[in-house]
Amino acid sequence: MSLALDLALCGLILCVALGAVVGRGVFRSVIFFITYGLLLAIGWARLGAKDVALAEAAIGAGLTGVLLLTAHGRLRRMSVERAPRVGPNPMAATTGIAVALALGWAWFALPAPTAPDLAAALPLTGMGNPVTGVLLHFRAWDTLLESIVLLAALLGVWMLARDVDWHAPLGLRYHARPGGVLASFGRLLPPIGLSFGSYLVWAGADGTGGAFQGGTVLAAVVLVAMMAGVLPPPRVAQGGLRAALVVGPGVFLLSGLLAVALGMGFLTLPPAVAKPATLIIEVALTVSIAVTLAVLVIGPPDDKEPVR
Amino acid sequence: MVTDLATYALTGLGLVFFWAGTIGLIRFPDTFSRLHALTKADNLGLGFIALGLAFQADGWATLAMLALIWMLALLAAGTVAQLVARAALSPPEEDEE
Amino acid sequence: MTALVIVLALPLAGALAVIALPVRAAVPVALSATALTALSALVLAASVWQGGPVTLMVGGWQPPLGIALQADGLAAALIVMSALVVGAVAMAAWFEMAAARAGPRAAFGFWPLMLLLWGALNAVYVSRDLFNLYVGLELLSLAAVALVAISGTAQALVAALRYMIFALAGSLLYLAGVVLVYAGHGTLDIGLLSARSPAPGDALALGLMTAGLLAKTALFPFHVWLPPAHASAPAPASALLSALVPKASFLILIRLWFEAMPELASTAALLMLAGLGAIAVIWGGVLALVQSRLKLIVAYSTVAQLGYMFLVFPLAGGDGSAQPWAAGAWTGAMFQALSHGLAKAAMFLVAGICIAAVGSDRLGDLRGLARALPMTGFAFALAAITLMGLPPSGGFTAKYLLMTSAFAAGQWPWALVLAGGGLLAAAYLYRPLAALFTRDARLPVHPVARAWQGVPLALAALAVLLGLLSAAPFDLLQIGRPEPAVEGL
Amino acid sequence: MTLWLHILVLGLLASLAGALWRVWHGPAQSDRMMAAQLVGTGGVAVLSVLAALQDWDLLVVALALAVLAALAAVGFVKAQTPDSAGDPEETPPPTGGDRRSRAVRATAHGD
Amino acid sequence: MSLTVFAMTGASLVGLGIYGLLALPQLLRRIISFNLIGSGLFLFLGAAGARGEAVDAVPQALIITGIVVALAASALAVGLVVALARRSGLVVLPDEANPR
Repeated sequence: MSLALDLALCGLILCVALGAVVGRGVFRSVIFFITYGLLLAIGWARLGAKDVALAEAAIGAGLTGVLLLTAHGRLRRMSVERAPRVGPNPMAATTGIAVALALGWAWFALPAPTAPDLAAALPLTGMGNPVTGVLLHFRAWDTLLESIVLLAALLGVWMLARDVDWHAPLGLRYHARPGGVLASFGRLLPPIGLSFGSYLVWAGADGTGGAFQGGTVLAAVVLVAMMAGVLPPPRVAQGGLRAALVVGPGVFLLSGLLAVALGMGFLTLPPAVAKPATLIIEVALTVSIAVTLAVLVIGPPDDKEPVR
Repeated sequence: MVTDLATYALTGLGLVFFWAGTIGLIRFPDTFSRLHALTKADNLGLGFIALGLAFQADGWATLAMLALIWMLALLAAGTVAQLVARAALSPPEEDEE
Repeated sequence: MTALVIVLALPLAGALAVIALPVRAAVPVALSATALTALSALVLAASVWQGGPVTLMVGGWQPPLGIALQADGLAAALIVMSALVVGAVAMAAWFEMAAARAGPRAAFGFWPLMLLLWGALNAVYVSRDLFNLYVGLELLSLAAVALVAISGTAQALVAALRYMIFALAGSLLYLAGVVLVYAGHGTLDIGLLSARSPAPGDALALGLMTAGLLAKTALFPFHVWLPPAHASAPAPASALLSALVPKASFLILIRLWFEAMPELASTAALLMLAGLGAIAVIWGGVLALVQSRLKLIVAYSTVAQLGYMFLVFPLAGGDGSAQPWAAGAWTGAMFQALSHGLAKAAMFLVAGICIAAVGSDRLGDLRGLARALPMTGFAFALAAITLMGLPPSGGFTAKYLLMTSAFAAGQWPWALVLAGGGLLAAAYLYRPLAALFTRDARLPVHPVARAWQGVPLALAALAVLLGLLSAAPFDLLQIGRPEPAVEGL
Repeated sequence: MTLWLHILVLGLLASLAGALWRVWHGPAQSDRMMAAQLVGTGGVAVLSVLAALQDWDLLVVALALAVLAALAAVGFVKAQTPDSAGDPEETPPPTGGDRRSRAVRATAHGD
Repeated sequence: MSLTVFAMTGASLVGLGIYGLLALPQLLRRIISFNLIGSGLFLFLGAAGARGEAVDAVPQALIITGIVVALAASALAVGLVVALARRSGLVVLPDEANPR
């Protein structure tokens, strides 16, 4: 029975992926991609990977979806040229099938699983959730670089602004009918989302959640508030915005350097202070992730759409 | 067990509402009636399923979560239905390439 | 060890500081972070020179749980070369921005992107963990794409998008290999992998990772993105992109084929890699010959010069690794990476000076420029000597080592490639040289500060010096080499 | 109970498949968007049932989906407004905003 | 057995994504294809990590990192696409086969 469930779920996942690739029309493709993220989150839940399911739900179904939908709406208005209609492409199909078959073969050829033993080391980190332990302790260098990757992408997006718009607020000039449904929703959601996101960060030490999961939920809430015209988007020059962007990686990096100054290794958190220190780093990271992701999706400062 | 019976009945009812919504979504002839069918049905569906699952809950926290989930889904669905309906009214709806 | 931490952390910390602080603080913060990091790079190289490879277990966790970082001789040499190039680029960018009155956007973005790019490079040079390398490569690619797009022209956006597509495809292919490695062995550490028991998926994993890294290194036939991308960026950014960025993915290839999975290096695969390199040398040279803009000539020359490095695979990899000529070939390829980095950065900085002086980099507009700016002309000529492989430059040492190994190994076709590539380089560099040094000046020349002109000159001189003083870098490169051969030059 | 919950999930997935049929067929963009919205609500339901089946912790994931349920649709209605940044409620509905007038408009604009 | 189903799904998603990447010129659809490839790989890795008696937490952490990195890359790519369309009206890369 359980297998039937997984088969049905995977079948649906493949169907929506197929719809996203072969369906005619970009809009259809984007909508299929959003449902794909949703179904994939369910798939991760089936695999018992709760933290991944959270991240996929928030990012795959939420942020990437809104990013693509917004971009599609703007492209439709801006582009003079339409994408040429393409027929089936045998070359591409052969390549895709070959890679899929190779991966499938590799699965059956895989040797018995060998996983590093976390059980002995995890208590030293003070974390009950092994995923958080891996992210913030064992592979802290990855996580630090990852938070900086977000910043690099944001700088890249900002570099796409026009010079005349540089001092304008980020994103488009969002507005909504005062007292309308959209504005009310933008007022109602943030308190709930803020408490839920904070709960995820706090719970992440021992249960499901963590800085990235909480940060993405917060980012989505901030995004809704901005698009509903409730929260005015900041400007690039605003000190508060830029401080929020760097506080997470900054605190993380400085804690790593502090450990070096105290004669321990880079990014070492001694077991005695591991838990509180991790919490501080996580809170700072959450703030940065939430703000970075939200303004990343909002886009560069853009005073008005060009008329073509 | 009475609680199990309640779960069977309520979740079953929820499933029926989901199906009703889906059938409406497939069968109704135009955008607005489809929208109508959908929001009513799937929120009742989710409500009954959450209620049915509540009888299996392992504590107050779980109950609160289930209630919160349903309320949030209601809020989202109501907002979305209203906004999408208005969006479908005003601009030219071309189905692009 | 502290020097290693500073080399890794300071560029990133500098970038964060530049973003957080008011705009007027950007240049002083960026320049001081650059200077301090460059200093620690030298200290790190000195300690590797004296004490052998410097290893760091991040967070104190040993692999397979944690991530190991290690600066061996090769990593230290690349870190020092990058520090020199970034230092020069920072100076040149400072002059150029002051001269050109850059818009607020570029003035804000360039510094943190440069520092992030540098931090990513250093992270990739020393990382021993395949997934950490993936994250490092992504940081590198995103910063590089942003630098290409910074000028904002439609042409630059097209180039940046094409670059982005190749970089993302390369990342995903690499990631596919990493996934298979972890699924098969439960570890991502290069050291642990070299001692692994072989699994059936290993060859597939290595193939996927290699294909992805080739796309990122712009080896033929994946080179199409490189010339427009490198030519569209502002000159100092082009210098970073061309001199440094492809070296990171090349280094990972070396780590995979020589350290993690050397036993999988079949002769056919090695020959194919070198064959693609040989085609790149010739084809890149031919395309460079027909360009009419200085930056495009220099960019196509990068395609050709990167090709030389791939000759290392059949000469020093697989069965060849135990042969007496392996050390020479391996060191030759690394010398090529180092000297090309210095010379190519010098050339792009020269192109930046030319654009500042006459407002264009078309060869016709550059005629006679060396009379007005003799230092710049001289810098270009010195860098050209290295790229052509003429003695006594670093490029000569590199090609000499590769050529003697090719003869010793009996693989003489590579020697033909080396000779042909040198002739092509002479041909495609002759055109800009002739234009620069001709007598009749075409356009009025804006004055360019001598200090600015001195920057590429210093880099080009270093590229030549690398050949004159090749013994020290030769020894440094041997430190921590998987199979250090006793044979010297 | 376990068996019933499995069946319940399968039934919900079947209902989602129906919604996906509408995503494929459209025809209007709003149809596709609303069908995706149904997939979202159904996904919340599936995750809640899975939580009862496997691990109550999964309710956190369901809650996250519920919080973000409207995000995509808000992005969609924004993109539909003339400046990509407005609110469909700002413009008054076309006079006699009923289906027929809309149908006329749709034919006028062509496809 | 269920794990095999998920792994095969992951492999097929990678294949589908590669098809989309090679066959579809519209840039937003290429970005979607990239995301399909990435998530397919993650699904494969997640299934592989769940094979042992205890679920391995390391792949989960890697996947979360990977998802965030993929979002960052997608955001920059989408930004580039919008900027290009605004500047030149293009939604595909010009002169696919042979630039200049």
